This record gives sequence, C-alpha cells and structure tokens, in this order.
Amino acid sequence: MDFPFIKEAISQLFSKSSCAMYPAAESPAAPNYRGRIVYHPDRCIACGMCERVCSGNAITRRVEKTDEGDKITLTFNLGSCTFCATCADFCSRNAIEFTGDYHMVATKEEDLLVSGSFIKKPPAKKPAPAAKPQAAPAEAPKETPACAVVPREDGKPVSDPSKCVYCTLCAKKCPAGAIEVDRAAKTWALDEEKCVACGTCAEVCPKKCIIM
Amino acid sequence: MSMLSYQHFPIYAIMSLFLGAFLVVMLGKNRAVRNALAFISVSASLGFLLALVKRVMIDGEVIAYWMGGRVPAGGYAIGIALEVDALSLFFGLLIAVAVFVSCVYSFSYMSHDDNVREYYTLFLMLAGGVMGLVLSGDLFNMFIMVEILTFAAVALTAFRNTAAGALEAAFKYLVVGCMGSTCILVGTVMLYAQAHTLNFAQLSALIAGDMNTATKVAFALLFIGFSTKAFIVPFHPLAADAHGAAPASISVLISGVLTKSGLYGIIRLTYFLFQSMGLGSMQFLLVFVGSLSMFICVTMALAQHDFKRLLAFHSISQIGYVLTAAGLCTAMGISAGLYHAMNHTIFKGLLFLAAGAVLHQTGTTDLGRLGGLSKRMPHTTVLFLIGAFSISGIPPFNGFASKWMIYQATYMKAVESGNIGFLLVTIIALVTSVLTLASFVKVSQSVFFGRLPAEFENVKEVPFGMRFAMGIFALLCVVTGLFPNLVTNYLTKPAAAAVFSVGNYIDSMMGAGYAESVMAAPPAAPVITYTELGCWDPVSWLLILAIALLAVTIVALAGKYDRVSLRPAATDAKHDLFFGGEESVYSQVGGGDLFWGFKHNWRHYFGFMHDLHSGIVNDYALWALVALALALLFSLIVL
Amino acid sequence: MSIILSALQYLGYILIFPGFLFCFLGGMLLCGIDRKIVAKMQKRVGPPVLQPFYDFFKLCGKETIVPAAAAKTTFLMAPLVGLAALVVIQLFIPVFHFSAFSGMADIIVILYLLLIPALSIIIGGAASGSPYAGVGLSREMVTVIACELPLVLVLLAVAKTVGSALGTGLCFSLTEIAAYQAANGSLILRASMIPAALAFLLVIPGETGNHPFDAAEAETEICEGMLAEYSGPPLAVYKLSHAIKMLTLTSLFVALFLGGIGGKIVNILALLGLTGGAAGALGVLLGAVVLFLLCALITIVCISLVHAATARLKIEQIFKYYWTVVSALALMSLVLAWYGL
Amino acid sequence: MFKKLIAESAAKSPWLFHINAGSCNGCDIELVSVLTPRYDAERLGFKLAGSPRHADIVVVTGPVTTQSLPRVLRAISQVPEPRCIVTMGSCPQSGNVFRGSYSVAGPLSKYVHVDVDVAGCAPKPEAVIDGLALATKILKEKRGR
Repeated sequence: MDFPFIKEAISQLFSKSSCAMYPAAESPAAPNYRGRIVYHPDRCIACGMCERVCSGNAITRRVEKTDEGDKITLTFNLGSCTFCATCADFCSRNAIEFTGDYHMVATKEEDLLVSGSFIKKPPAKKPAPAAKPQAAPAEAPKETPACAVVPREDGKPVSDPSKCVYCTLCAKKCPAGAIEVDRAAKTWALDEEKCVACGTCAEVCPKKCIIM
Repeated sequence: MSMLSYQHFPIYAIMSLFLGAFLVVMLGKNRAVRNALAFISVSASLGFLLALVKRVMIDGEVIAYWMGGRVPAGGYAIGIALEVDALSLFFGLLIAVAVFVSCVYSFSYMSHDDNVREYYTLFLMLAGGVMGLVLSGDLFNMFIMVEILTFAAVALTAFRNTAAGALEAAFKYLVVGCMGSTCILVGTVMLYAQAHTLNFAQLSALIAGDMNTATKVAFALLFIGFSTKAFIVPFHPLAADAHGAAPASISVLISGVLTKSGLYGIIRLTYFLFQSMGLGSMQFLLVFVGSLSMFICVTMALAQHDFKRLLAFHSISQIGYVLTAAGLCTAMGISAGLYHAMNHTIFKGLLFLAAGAVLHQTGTTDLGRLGGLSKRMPHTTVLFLIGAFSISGIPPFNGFASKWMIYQATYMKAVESGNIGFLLVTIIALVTSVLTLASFVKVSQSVFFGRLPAEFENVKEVPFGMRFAMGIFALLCVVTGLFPNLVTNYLTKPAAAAVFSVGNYIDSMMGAGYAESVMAAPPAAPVITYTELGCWDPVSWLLILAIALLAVTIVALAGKYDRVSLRPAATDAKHDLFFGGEESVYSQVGGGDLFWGFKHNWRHYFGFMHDLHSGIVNDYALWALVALALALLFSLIVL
Repeated sequence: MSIILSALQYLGYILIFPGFLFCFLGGMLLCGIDRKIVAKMQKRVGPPVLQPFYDFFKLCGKETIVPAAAAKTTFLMAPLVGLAALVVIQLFIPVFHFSAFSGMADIIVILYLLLIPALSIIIGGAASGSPYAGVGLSREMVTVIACELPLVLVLLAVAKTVGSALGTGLCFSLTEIAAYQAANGSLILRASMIPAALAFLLVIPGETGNHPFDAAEAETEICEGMLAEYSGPPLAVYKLSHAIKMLTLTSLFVALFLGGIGGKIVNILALLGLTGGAAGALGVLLGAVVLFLLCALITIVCISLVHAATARLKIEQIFKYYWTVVSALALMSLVLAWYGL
Repeated sequence: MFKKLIAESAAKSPWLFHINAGSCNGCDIELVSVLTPRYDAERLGFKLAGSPRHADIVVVTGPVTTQSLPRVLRAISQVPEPRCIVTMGSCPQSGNVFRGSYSVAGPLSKYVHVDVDVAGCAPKPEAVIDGLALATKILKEKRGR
C-alpha cells in the first residue's frame, strides 16, 4: 500500500487554506452570470415572445381589463426557470435582464416569483367609429384599395403596394407571424387577430413601405 | 472395609452407570421410569465422585482399589485395579458433570424421537465406559472401556438414522475408531509381552527403565490409538461428521467427554507409562500436533456452513490448545491445559446444547437458512452468547482465564528454553483465539441476529428442561471464569501435581518402596509452584466494568435513552430497514457471505483444505495409517 | 471510614480522572483535532475543534428509531457495553507514573478488552438486522483479525524487552513497564523497539477504524455499515466510543513506548522543590496534560496524516496489508528483542 | 441548560442526506462541490451522512420521477425528527423543463412539506450554503419547540 499524497498533505498543512470563506467574505458572481431576473414592465410590449421561447415555461401572462386599457402582468417563476436567458435574447425590447444576484433561496413559493405589470393603452387615435377592432367580425382581411395608402385607425401596419418589392422580410421578422407575403402572386396580407402592432415590420422594411 | 467406606466409591461410580444402563433396558418401558432411572444413576455417579474430592484432591491421597481383593502377590499384580489420583478424579468430575447436564437436557430434547429407551441405554454405556477409562489403573481394562465407549458413541451417532449422513458418519467413525482401538490393543499386548503385567503403575515402573524397540513401537501404537479417540489433527474430520449427525446431547458427550478421555490417555501415556516428557523432542511432538490441530480446525470452522459442524471443528481446535499446554511439561503448562480442558467441556457443552435447541425448534442447523432467532428464542440467544464469549476468551468469562494461562505458559516456556518455536506457538494461539471469535460472530449473525425468515415465524422458546441444562453450564462458565484461583487451587494444581508425582502413583498401587527398588532413577515428586505473571484478578476487573456500565446506563436512562419510537402500525415505512429507498424485502447476510476479505486472502489454503477433506472414508483411513507410520518413525528415532 | 473514603476515591477514578470525564473530553478533543488537521491537510478550513461535542449533543437531541426487524434490547444495550469497556481500558493505562488501579494494568487483558468495543458494535449491527449491517460486521471482524496479529507481536516484543531487562523473563504489567521506562529512558529509543513502535502506529488507524481502514463503516459504499440503522443517542454513544478508542490507543502507545517522559516529570517536580501531596496531585495533572498533548501529536502523525494521504482500501487489501507489511515490522522487532538487543 | 445546549448544537452540526430523484446530476455535483476545499461546508458543521437515520437535512435534487417517487418518500420518512427538507434547483420545486411529462410526478411540495428551496438551474455553491444555513435555523426552531 502506498501513501500517494503525503508530500502534499504535509506541505499543505502549513500553507493557507484555499477556502473562499463564503458567508464572511462576499463572493460576487462571474461578470455575465445569469442570476435573478429583473423585469422592466415599462419597456415590455407583451408580445409573448419570451413566454413562447421559455423552455421551462416559467413565464405567465395575465391580462385584466381595466378602464384605462389592458393591465398586463408578467410573472417569472424563478423556481421553474433554467436561467438559459433565451427569453432575454428574444425580447426585442430587452425588457428582461439577468442580474448577478444568485441568492435565490426561498422558504415560501411566492419569494421566487418576479412579476411586473403595465397598462397597455389603446392607440391615441380617434376612437373607431363602429365595431371595435377586437370585436371585428370574421370578415376576411381584404386587400386595401390601390389608391394612396392611408394608415389604419387601429394602428396596425399597412403596406404600400407600389413601393413593396415583396422581399418577405417583414413576414420573417414579425414576432406574431401575422404577415403573409406571396412573392409569385405579389400579394401582402395581414392577419388582424395575430398582429400586435409591435412595429417590427415597419422598422425592418428596407423600402419603408409599411406605415402604421 | 465396610461397603460404604470411600475405598469402594470409584467402582460404585462406574457401576452405577452400567447398572443404570442395564435397568433401563429392563424396565425402561414408560417414560417416567426411564427418566428417573437415568437421572438416579447419573447423579449417583456424580455423588460418589464428589465424595472423593476432599480425600483425593485436598489431602492428596491416591486410592488404589483391587477388584475382588486380589492384591499383588510376589511383586506381580494379577488382579484388575482401579487407581484414582488427582488427575483421574479431575477428569472423572468433568465427565460426571457433563453427563449429568446432558442427561437432564436429553429428557426434553429426545421427546420427539422414538425408541428412546435404546438411547438411554447407549447413553449410560458411553458414560460408564468413559468413567471406567478415566478411573481404571489397568492398561487392558482401559482398552475394554475404550471399546465400550467407541461402540456406544458410534451407535449414538447413527441414532437418528433418518437424518442425512448419520449412517455414513457413524460408519466413518466406526472404521477409524476401530483402527485406533486395535492400535491400543496391539500396543497393550506388546507392553504385556515386555513386562508380563497389565497393571498401569507396575508397567510404568518397569517400562521406563529399559526402552527397547518393542516398547517404542508400543508407544507409537498407543499414542495413535488415543489420538484417534481425541480426534487430533489427522483424525479431526471424523468428529465433524459425527457431530453433524449426532443428537446435540450426544455431541456434548463426544466433544466434552470423549475427547477428554483421549487426552487423558495421552497424558497418562507420555507422563506415566513412558515418562518420556523430559525429552525435548517429545514435547515438540505434542506441541506441534497441538498447534497444528489448533490452527487447521479453526480455519476449517470458519469455512463451515452448518452450525454443528462448525462447533465440532472448534472443539478439536480447543483440544489442540489443551494438548499444546500439556505438551510444555511445565507445571504452569499442565495446570493451564487441564483448566482449559475443564472450561472447554463447559462452554462447548453449552454451545452444543444451544445448537440442539435451535435444531429442536427449527429443524435445521444450516447457517444459510437460519436468522433472527433472537426475537423468538431470547433465552437461548443469551445463553449462546455466554458460551460464545467464553470460548473466544472475552475477559469476564472462563475461556479467558485459561487461555491467558496458556499464553503465559507457552511464553514462559519460550523464555526458559530459549527456543523461539514456542514463541510461534503463543502467536498461533492468540491468532486462533481471534479466529474463534470470528466464527462465533458468524454464527451469532447467521442464526440469532439478522432477519427472521418467514418459515421460522412461529418458532417458540425451547422447553424449560433444555434451558435449565443450558443454564447450569452458563452458570459454571461464569463461576469458573470469575474465580480462577478457586479452580486452580482445588482442582488443577492437585491434578498437575499428580501428573508429576509418578513415584507416589506407583507406590500407592504396588506398596511403598516398590518404585525405588525397581526403577533406576525414581522421579522425585516436585513441589508445584508457579507464579502467575500478569495481574488478572477477575472479580475487581468485573466490579469496575460493572460500575462503569452502571454509570453509563444511569446517565443514558437519565437522558431518556429508552424513550424510543417503535413501529405503531403494522406497515410503516419509517421503521422499515433502510434499503436505499427500496421496499425492505427479506435479505439475510449470513453463513457463507461473511468474512470475504479473510477467505479471499487465504483462498489457496481453503481450496487445498477443501480438497483434503474429501469426506470419503478411505481417505481418512489412509490418513490414519500415514499418521501411524509417522508416529512409529518418530518414536523409533526419538525415544 | 477509610473504606468509604477509598470507595469514593475509586469512584472518583472511575467517574472523573482517568474514567469518564477525562475520556469524554480527551476523546472528543482528540477527534476534533484529527478532523481539523485532516481538513488543513486538504487545504480546507475544517470544522471547529469542538465539532465532535456539537455532533454528540445534537445526536442526543434526535429521535431514536428502533427498526421493526431489530432485536430491541440488544440493539439499545450494545453501545453502552462498548462504551463501558472502553472506559475500563482507559482506567488501566498508567498516566506516566500514576495509575488509578496500579496492581491491575496488564497487557494481555487490555488486548482482550479491546475486543469488547469491536464486539459491541458487531452485535449492535447484527441486532439491527439490516443487510448493510451484515456486510459491515463481516468487514469489521476481518479488520479486527487483521489488526490482531501485529498488535500481539508488538505487545509480546515489549513484554520480552522489559521482561529480560527486569530479569523476570517476561513482564505483562503496564505499571512495571512504565516504572522501567521512567528509570532508564523510553523504550522507543532502543533499536529493537523502533519497528515495534512503527508497527503500533500503523495498527492504531486500523484498530479504531479510521479513514483508510474504515471499510467496515464506509458511508458511501454500505451506508455507514453497522451504524446504518442507528439514530439519536445510541449513535451518539457509538461516535463517543469511537473517539474514546482513539484516545485509549494513543495513550497505550504513550504508555508502552514514551514512558521515559514520566521520569522527567518527576524530576521537574523535584526541581520545583514540591514534595508530598501537592507534588503528587500536580504531577498527575502535569502528567495528564503531557499525556494528552502526546496523544494529540500521535493522532496527527498516525491517524490524520494517513487519513489525508491515501484513499480507502478494500477489505482484503486491509487484511493483506496488516498481515504482511505491518506484521513483518512487528516480527522483526520481536526477533530483535528475542536475541537480546 | 441541557435542552438549550442541544438546541444550540442542533444548528452547529447539521448532517446532510442527499436524495437524487432523477436529477441530471448538475445539482448533485454542485451539492458535493460545497464540501470541497473551495467552499468547505464542513467548517459550518455540514457532513454528508451515509444513511437517512443519521441525517438532519434531506437535500432532494431532480424532478421526482414517478419511478423514484415512492423511494424518495420512503427515504424521507426514515429520517428521524427533527428534520428539514431542502429542494435544490428548479426541478424539485416545479419540474422545470420536464413539467407535464408522463414520467414526472410533479413538484415535491405536492407530497412533502418543503422547508427551503434553493433556486437556480444548478444553483451556485454559495447559494446552496445560504439555503443550508437557512435550513439549520429552521432546524433550531423545530428543535426549540
């Protein structure tokens, strides 16, 4: 039988211990450590992207009708989160931020929930004359008239066929997947239910032919 | 010389047993009469011997009793004589106690068996034979008693002929036993041809002077004959098979009594008849054979799977201890040997009775199938533990006192003789003691602790008769362990003195002055003094241990130590055994799967031993012949 | 009156000085020092030295669960018997020149009394009925067999050396050995005794069941072996007897091989000019402190260093190691002692 | 005095028993790394115990699969009082990414009262030490009663 570590054992006896005395000495997390989630409701546009990409489906959204508009609360359940920060990557408004705070110890369920809410006001435009957009009956979204393009009253995007080159970039970028573009038939259609008027298509369009 | 004077007590002791045997055959139809007869004859024999203790042990008188009043005429002893000196009385007492307890035990132990009448007849014949052998002063008379006890033992081994291997074990025992008896007979005949007398004392006076080849051959034959009776190394597998099959009360007799008679024969042979123990080589013979059987049998015992076979091998290993101690030819050695022989009869008897109790209640002694019996048979477990602790030499019990004397004797002999061989013997003795403890840990885990198998769920405690018998042995275990000085002063020292005073033995038999006239240099009777070197005085050790234990238990109980949580409902996971989370199914770790580390390191040794002990009778007969040849060679060269 | 006085004195010996209190404090402190030094050797900070006390009192506060398959009384009584036997051994080990029960310190008896704690843990494990305990006790017994041979050889060597020096051929009494060493120097300084001392040092971790040789109580492989079913106060008693066993064996080493220091204590007292009762009491106190310090030193050398330097051995490696390497060392010193070195 | 001493030492020598209820071993390594020289939980008295009978704090990792559920509950029930149950990582707390799978028997809190949860998908050793320190405080209160 041999004693493999006698030299190390004896030499370490007199050297300093390599112990980071944790509770006494504070030990900060690594620079971009993905710890506790901080949610900025003001930036959020409730596009639901984070909720869909979260693998641990830790994000839940609750919409309440209030007089000023829809009060949307997003709750992040740290107890079900894998801290992979995919939601932060996908959040086009980077409303989700992972801080370096790793002290996530809780005795009650609630301590692990991070939530924030904001009121989503309807668009500032004059109120719609008749049916409210949400209650729009199921008439098919017709092509807008070929004359000069006029922005729609519910704030959703409309494309100017004259300038549109049907590059389908807006369809790809639309988080809600509400735009269908058919290059052959040269048609551009918008699905009102899905569209959340986030403005990504307008931003992205190279020809700036989408106006809100 | 009235009928009741003490002179007649030796013959009464023997005859009460034989008479009992005869009467049991005649009147033993119903159970009560039979038990009463057996009890009376056994206690009578014990009573007669106890009456002699004062006279023989304390006053040192040697009783010479000529059967039929035929005193020696013209210097030649014609009649048959009984001679009881301290040594024979010591062995006689040992035998009487063992026979008494075994008889009490077998009243309830044999209740299940049929034709128990024959059992008691053979039982009393065996007891009478051994008592006769130990008390007789005539060489041929010893041979006759050897014949009686051998046949009684063989018949009793095969008593439960339905048991597997009983007939085969009895046959093996018969074959090699008869080889031993014939060796004794031929040896006796050769001695008679030399000295024209059969009287033991006269023989030892005449033989010791002129040692020609005939007497040397006679020595070898007699030595081999008596070692077959004592089951020493070349003959030990017989004992294992015999004990495996015989009923437990008979195992007590075989291991406690039969082997002692073999030892008695060897001691008489080497110290008295040939007075050759002074020779270094003779001591080497006894010590070598003793330590060989000590070590081989304990390692064989570790490998056993059957409770009684394991105990059988242990009894041979303890006989090895006694033989080693007796072979030292020092006062302390003999005394230690005799003390250990007595202890061995007591704790080995207790262990065999415990094995019998287990067999009686569960029907099997296979270590693999038993387990957890302590929950159903608590008294037997406690009694077994007392026996196990005393055989492995745990201090407060008797095994320790005698083993401790043996270590001192061998070590002192090594120091005095300067020969390092005896040192090796001490080391073997100490290591064997630990191996004995290991095998008894194996037995206690496989039989009494561990998990209780389903088939023994409704096993009940043994009847009171058996527990009472075991209780007697357990009490003796503790008493002889606590008062060794009592035992040594009154029992072993006089016996050791008797072993050395050959001259007194001869004179008391053949008349004063006979020894000086006949022998060239009559051995002077040495005064027996030896100083025990250590300071083991058990009573105060036990007192301190008891006080410490009391203090610990009081503190524990004060701390509400016994407020424990027991299982409330029939099934509740909290009080189940921890199985790594699994459902705790029945799984017993016992029997063969213990001590893998030791067996793995000794696997070549165990493999060789396994092949050697083939169990075929002609192998054992061959061993007996080889042993005889070696003995002849040895005695021709050495004596 | 004097009987009551001497009875009280003996009771004091049993309960206070070399008995329970000294064993409890000394054993636990020794265990604490051992754990601290092992941690230091692994570049860790390690638990506070009083950690064994905390463990002991915490376990005393826990609930004792007796499994249904266990034999209840044996299960509960076994730890107490082991503890009592260990304290009895400690009583007979002389503290240099002071020995509580002077007439009765005997090596062979101590050798056998060391079996009782091992037996108590074995019977306790067997009584619990758990298969882990079955495997544990089989390994514990093999470890006991393994340690027995070298221990026997060492004790015989010491007995022979002191015996031949005193002329009685053989001396088993510890007090005589202590007196002999006080008179002419510790035994460790003699040539023939160095291998014996080394062998004894190697036996101590095996006998107490410390790290490299704790196959019997391997918490990872067989869930603490025989202690698998113990919880609460019985477990506390077993941990306590494990700690006391370390103290007993190290003080046995001091008594056997470093007795010479007793002589120096005596002449230190003489130097200070103290005589009579005061010197006796002070001498004993000084002796106890020096004994504990020596024990701590030996624990660091033979238990902590070996614990930190190597990994746990398989049970057959333990057996082979003890019966070849360590026994050879001990045999060498026995043969040297035999031929009068 | 004695009872106070016991309560004090209950907080100073908490022994852990680790149950892996189907974990991906991320948390298991983190738990064991707490005992390495870098974080050295032993200086606070923590020690990994081999059998639940010796444990005070039960650390459960993994999303309590249906296969391991009965075994986890049996092992936890075999721990003597007073005891604390700590779930480590997101899996025992909510099933994490495995929630809703046919073989996950749901969060541990459905079956047993969980005292402390250390969140993090493989929480940092420091967080584990915090959790265990919190558990010892709870142990002391339980002991105090």
